[in-house]
Amino acid sequence: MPYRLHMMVCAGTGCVSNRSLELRDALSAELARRGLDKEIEIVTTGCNGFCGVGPILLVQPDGIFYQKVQVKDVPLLVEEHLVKGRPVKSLMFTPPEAKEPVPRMRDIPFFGKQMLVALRNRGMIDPEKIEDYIARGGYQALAKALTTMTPKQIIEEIKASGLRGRGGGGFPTGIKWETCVHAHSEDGVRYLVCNADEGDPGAFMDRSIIEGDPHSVIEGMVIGAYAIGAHQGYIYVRHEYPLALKRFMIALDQAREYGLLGKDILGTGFDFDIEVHRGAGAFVCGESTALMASIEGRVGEPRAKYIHTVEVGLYNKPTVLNNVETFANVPVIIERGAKWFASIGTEHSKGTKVFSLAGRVKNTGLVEVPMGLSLRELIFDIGGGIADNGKFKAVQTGGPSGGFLPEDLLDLPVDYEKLYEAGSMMGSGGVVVMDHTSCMVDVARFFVDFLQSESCGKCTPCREGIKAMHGILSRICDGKGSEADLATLEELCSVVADTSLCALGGSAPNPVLTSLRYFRSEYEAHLQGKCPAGVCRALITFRINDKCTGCHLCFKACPTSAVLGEPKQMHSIIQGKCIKCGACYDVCKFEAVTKE
Amino acid sequence: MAKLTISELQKLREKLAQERQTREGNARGQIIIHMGTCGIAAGARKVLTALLEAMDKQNVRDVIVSTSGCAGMCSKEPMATVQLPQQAPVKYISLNEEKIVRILNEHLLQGNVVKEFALAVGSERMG
Amino acid sequence: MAFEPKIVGFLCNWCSYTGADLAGVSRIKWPPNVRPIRVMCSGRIDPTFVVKAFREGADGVLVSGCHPGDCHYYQGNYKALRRYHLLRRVLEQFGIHPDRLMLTWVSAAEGERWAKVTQEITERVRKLGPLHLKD
Amino acid sequence: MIKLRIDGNEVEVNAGTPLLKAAQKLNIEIPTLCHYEGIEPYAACRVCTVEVVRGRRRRMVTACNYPATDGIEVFTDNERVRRARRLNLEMLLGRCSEVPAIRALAAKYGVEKSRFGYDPKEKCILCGLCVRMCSDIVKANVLSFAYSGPRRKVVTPFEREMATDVCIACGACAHVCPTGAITIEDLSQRRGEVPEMYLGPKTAISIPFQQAVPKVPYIDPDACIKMQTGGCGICAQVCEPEAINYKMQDEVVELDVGQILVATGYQIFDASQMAQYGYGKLDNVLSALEFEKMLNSTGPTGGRVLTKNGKEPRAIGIIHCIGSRDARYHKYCSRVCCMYALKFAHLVKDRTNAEVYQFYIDMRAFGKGYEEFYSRVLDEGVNVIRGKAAEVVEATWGNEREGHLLVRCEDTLIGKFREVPVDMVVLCAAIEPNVDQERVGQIFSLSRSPDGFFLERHPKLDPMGTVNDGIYLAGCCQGPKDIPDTVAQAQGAAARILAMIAKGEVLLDPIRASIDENLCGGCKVCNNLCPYMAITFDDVKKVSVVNETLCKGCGTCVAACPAGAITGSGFTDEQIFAEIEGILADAGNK
Amino acid sequence: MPKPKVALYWAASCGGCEITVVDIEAHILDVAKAFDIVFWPCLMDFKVKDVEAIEDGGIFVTLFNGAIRNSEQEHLAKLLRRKSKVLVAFGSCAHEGCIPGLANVTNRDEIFKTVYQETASTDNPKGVLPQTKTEMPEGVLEIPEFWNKVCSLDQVVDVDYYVPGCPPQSNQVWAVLDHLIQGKPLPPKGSILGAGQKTCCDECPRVRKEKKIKRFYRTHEIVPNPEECLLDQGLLCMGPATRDGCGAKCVKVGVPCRGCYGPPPGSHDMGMKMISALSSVIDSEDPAEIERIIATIADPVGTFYRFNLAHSILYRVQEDLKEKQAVK
Repeated sequence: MPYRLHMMVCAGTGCVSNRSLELRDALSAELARRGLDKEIEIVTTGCNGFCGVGPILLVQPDGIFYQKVQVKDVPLLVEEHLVKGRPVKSLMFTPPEAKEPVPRMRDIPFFGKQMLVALRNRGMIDPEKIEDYIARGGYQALAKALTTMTPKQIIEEIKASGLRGRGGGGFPTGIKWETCVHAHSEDGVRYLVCNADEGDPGAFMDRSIIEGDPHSVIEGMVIGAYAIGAHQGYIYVRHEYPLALKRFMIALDQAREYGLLGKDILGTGFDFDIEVHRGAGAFVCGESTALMASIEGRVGEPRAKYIHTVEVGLYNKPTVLNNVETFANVPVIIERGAKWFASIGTEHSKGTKVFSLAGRVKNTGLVEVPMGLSLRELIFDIGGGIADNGKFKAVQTGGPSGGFLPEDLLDLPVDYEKLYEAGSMMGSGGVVVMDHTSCMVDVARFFVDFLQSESCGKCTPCREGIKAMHGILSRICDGKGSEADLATLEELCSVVADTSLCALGGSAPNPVLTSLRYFRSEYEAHLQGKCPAGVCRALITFRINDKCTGCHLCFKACPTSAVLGEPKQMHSIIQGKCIKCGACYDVCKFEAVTKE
Repeated sequence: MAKLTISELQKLREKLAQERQTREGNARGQIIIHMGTCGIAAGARKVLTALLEAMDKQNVRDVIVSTSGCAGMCSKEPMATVQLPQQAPVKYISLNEEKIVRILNEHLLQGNVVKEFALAVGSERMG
Repeated sequence: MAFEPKIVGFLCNWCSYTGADLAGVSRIKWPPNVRPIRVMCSGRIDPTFVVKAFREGADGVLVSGCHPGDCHYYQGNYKALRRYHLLRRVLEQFGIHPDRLMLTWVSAAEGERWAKVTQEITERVRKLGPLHLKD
Repeated sequence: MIKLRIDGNEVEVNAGTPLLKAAQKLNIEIPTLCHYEGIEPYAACRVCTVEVVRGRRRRMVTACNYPATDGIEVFTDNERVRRARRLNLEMLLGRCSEVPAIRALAAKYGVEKSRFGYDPKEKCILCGLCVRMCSDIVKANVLSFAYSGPRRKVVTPFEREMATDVCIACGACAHVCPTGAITIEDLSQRRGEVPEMYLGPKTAISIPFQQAVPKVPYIDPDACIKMQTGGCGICAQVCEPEAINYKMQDEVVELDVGQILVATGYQIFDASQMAQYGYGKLDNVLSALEFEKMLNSTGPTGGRVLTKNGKEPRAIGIIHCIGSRDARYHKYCSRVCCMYALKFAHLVKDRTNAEVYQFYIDMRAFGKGYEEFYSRVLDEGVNVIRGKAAEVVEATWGNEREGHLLVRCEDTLIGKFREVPVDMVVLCAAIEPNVDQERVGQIFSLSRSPDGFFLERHPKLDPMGTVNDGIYLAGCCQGPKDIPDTVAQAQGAAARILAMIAKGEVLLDPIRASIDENLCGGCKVCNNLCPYMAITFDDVKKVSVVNETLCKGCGTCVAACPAGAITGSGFTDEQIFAEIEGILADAGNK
Repeated sequence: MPKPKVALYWAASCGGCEITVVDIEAHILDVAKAFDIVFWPCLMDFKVKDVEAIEDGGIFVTLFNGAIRNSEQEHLAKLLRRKSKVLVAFGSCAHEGCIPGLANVTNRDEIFKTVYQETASTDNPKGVLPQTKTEMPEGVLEIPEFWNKVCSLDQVVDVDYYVPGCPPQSNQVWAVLDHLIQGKPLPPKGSILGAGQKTCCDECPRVRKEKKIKRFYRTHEIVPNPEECLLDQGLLCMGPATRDGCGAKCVKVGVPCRGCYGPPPGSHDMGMKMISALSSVIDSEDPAEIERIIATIADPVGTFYRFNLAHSILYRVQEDLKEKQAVK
């Protein structure tokens, strides 16, 4: 008997940490109790991307989308929806500004505006079941590639599709593969490596793809291997991704069992296998040469890439390194054709891109949109606008070393060139939205701090230069900056970008440079001793005005007893004792505490 | 599991896809079996089982089967509502295992309302 | 007349026989009850010889070779050792007290030890009394 | 060969040549910090940054590792390059503010003071030369980087202060360090020591001792960097005749010989077993051999008698019979000690003003002229105390607190207990069989006497022969003896061997085993018994066969043959049966 | 010319040797044709007095099977010796005592005690033991006297030839008989007929390798590899110490040789030879381990001397069993 309903329980890391597995078990127990377990199947899926509202539960074929479902909701849900057929409104998602909850997933703007290519199986399959992947057309592209196409044709197809590296650099994938094929290898050995060392804070598209659809990566890798003639592949996964690692291992075993990996793939005589290498979590190991050094068992430090890794890479063999999302795109291109893929996106940036939407937006999560979508659409339509009805100030794209883009660039179409020209980058697809409560100098300092601690420290400009930038930014935040500091910063940025050994140092000045370029006024304000966003503690003062009712809350909240005043009387702050923690500001219900 | 060949992969895909078609949410129509206390007492569970078995036998994968509560006419249970896209829903009454199969075949699959079991066309307003 | 046991000693050429010789050269007294027969190696000593000796009227038999590891022929004394163990079991079944057979290691330098060993078996067999197997 | 332009000058180099090398060809100087000839470029300091123009593309690259390609134009000193270097040097100056090398280079680019900090203590610029030297060249892998970003630093394993167990103290890291951040401390206790007879440091390559034959240096594989880590190799570079061979291995040489003279010598009793004498614990308690080395004019002290602190001793005690004539260790007399002890006394008297005390049990001056020498030494004023020393302890001597010893003993001639203060004690340790004496004995089928030395065939009639024809003994492997005795015995043995060679043939005992192929059933019981592998199996006849030239006639197979198919000539069953019958002829009937 | 006379007698044995004579099948007719059978109590009712009536040396050949256990057997052995030109110890019992000979590990008193007094099924309240002479009203009844030990035939009378085996293989029997029928010259006295000069291994097809025995097995303890030497596998096979001629029948079917053909020509004492051989290939140099390995041999005397105890150098245990008890 077929199942009449499928309950798709999201088991991405976000939802799992919101206890979706407990929810699944409760559901399953409830179904069994009611004798519905033969009619209704529970499927654990990968990440749906809308991690902010997890745990997510999708009921198919009705298409009803439930959010924030708790174990205690299970009896009600089963009784109402599954038995009586009445979807439960209280568990549905209500978009911002909307009055009524939206029952169907496709009607929710967050999902509606997305175009799923790399994430095509998101939420629809159980990532631990290869059968689910095959059912949705998985490995068809591999079959097609292996039987009807020559390696050269595949490379031509990828070139024609305009697919570019999704890991940050945006190098055309087809050309990379072609270069590798032409590179000289004494014994003919070539390697294919998948970079799953996703280090950008807040970015988790690669993790999500591996967790939700590991076979799409495997399929892409096998096709790539066939194209370049590699027989051994590696995937470099961060050790901080245990779930991704587990699911990928399961997927590898299944693919080997089905003859889709290993010796004589699909009976075509082509051999290729993948070895999993666990990275220890260094940000710099996402850099290709550092990553390869790490796989080889050496210290994960970059080396100069004057001779590219495509020619002399892993174990000194020609090596293709692509990231997870790039590989996930490959089967679709092979299956649906380069033409179709190239029809999506802009002139030089084809296809879709997965972004992780974070920061001060209402809907945070993972979204896949066509290239060329404007930042505004991304932030306001999909992201639902600024959280807590704040005012947009800046958006940072491309991870910690991406630049900050101001409001007047919101209509910038998202593609590799446009972002670069604006002083930022596509990066791996992180999008961090900042509102009026963010101080751009402070934010720049924050990211520079991250980069200085993640620098491997090998070359002088990256190690000493970023540290110097951090020192100057800190000085400015502390209100001790001078006009000369800005010039020094600019000079530093330029030399660090010019002379750093690898892209980490090369792109590290971006946050500083763009904040100087678009938000110079904030720097100048700091030089005058003011932090417009009221963030930099050295530059703000908390005061209590006459709106104070003497409720005494701030008195209780102050950790240093800097608030003076008897209950029912007006309070005041002793500035000498105040550590500017903002506790009084947060607890005050009468807007009596001010920040300036 | 023996290793797959190309043709086996295709076959496997077709088989697996069919089994999971419901998940895709593309349906030619929906049938709701009313399963309130009264309905179940009158045999709605049997009717549902018969329907699902018939669908399985005939490999019907694109019909949404849902259940709902009491339709309010407890004396006419078991009842079912069939809804095809862009058409008014049709309510059937006093069903049994044979009748539901006919409804499946004639109404859901061929689009002809089985008039002799039908109560009425249309539905009370929701909300 | 007190019982004087007759004991046949099978001695390897390199250690025990030389040791016995040394005892003689060194003028160490050892009981004349032990009547040595020289073989090249204790590994040459066939259990048949032992039963033959008993059959011919010996009250005891002494087998003596080089110390383990010191065999002139590397391993011969280990063969003697194994034969000794199995032979004891068989003698017992035949009703011959296994202590009538003695295996010992005497090196070429151990004249004193040779004297000690011969005294020991002589006393031992004396206690056991005559065997009387001669037809 | 490709052409490129550097600062407007054309130069022709091999494709792939680093720009730094290409520039050197034009005598264009490019500053470097992390570069060192012979070590793989690292491109970490970025001081060698130059600008490369290739078509429309301009980029900043490091000259140390950027490979030259055809047609590129390189600028080593334009404004962009100067700015890059200036700033990088300023950063380094901020880190290592008082390192002269950095200060000088920075000054060249107009930087006197860094805007990015001031640290007068830090000396390391993290160029990684030491790390690369240690891992890539020396291959000791002691130094490595730890931590990332600004916290990066060069560390020893687990950041222990002294990596004494892995550091081979080669000093190469200090040599390459451009800033003097690494210094080598001379902790002499850590030098590689030869365990026996140390008396001073030794290098990895040396002539073992002055009288060595052949007198050539050898490499101590335990101390050689090349052999330990695969690195270094400097001696081979400097040796003009190319005589250094690291691959030389211990060789097993197989020789067919007819006769063997065993002269495997002895070892010295380990005096540290007798804790009461403090050997190995007290600084100035020496073994006789060590003292002998000290007395040698080519020895570590040039023949001067010195205590550990380099001073001449005021008194020396020589204790006889350490481990010999001692029921707990060796009962025998080691025979040579009395005389060399007297020689020591004589030499000490000759070279120093020290008092010498001999502690003896019996003075055994048995050789020709020995007793006369004893008298002469007595005349020289050497004190002899009859009585074995009981113990040696540390003691003060007047106001000096350390480094003095007290020998306690009973002087049996005067019947009194005595304590003799000395600065140095020499222990006359016993001569004892080598540790592997037993194993060597097994190889040659040699018997050993109760003292553990090899046993001669006859103490008077054949003191150099053994029970095995063709194997002879000489020297201390047979028992303690002095040099004249050893020479005499060895010459005797040599004469015996030569006599045999002259004769040209040997008579073998006719004791052999043979197999009657008419009786052999082919059970193969005998096949593995033969220690000489003289028995093989004839697969055609299905019988075992004895190779009579290999057979030594032990008779094991004869005894073991269950079919009685093997006969041992000279010792046949029948012969032995007859012996048994004969020997027991007097045995009474029951 | 009258046919040469032939006699067959069955002393202390199981009778298998008699059957093996019949096992020569049709050749028995040739025997009958060639000889005049004058004494074969197993088959026909001959009387001793008839044999006594034959002149000394009047019988051409006597095939005597069975050991000598009692006075009657000894008497007949002596009688037939006197009457026969050629006396053949036929079969293992006559040759070397065989299974009856194993009684030599004990003595008459012990045997009587067990058989007539101690076994569970014995009903002998007075403890009566067999007497050679019994006074009855009708006169004195006499039965043969039971000797204290079992002897092989040649330990009682002079024997011309031996045919070994328990029983002798029928083809070998026929070869011997045929030789006599053909009237070929007789081999030297004391020869062993109907057997080879080598050992059972010579006829054994099994593959022999290095012998290194870590423990011994009894036949029920392992299923031996059908291709390999049984002794190599730890089964105590007497083949190496046993004369060939049987065709290695037992070992071919996986049963270790028990030694019925007796020692080969070079062997003075079959059991001791086997002990010597076996202990040579025991794989240990440690006395305790050697003891452990040896302990896996069940009943060494019964194993090594199953067929020739009576004929071995020690041939029986100490008569008075004093030491045997002392040992225990």
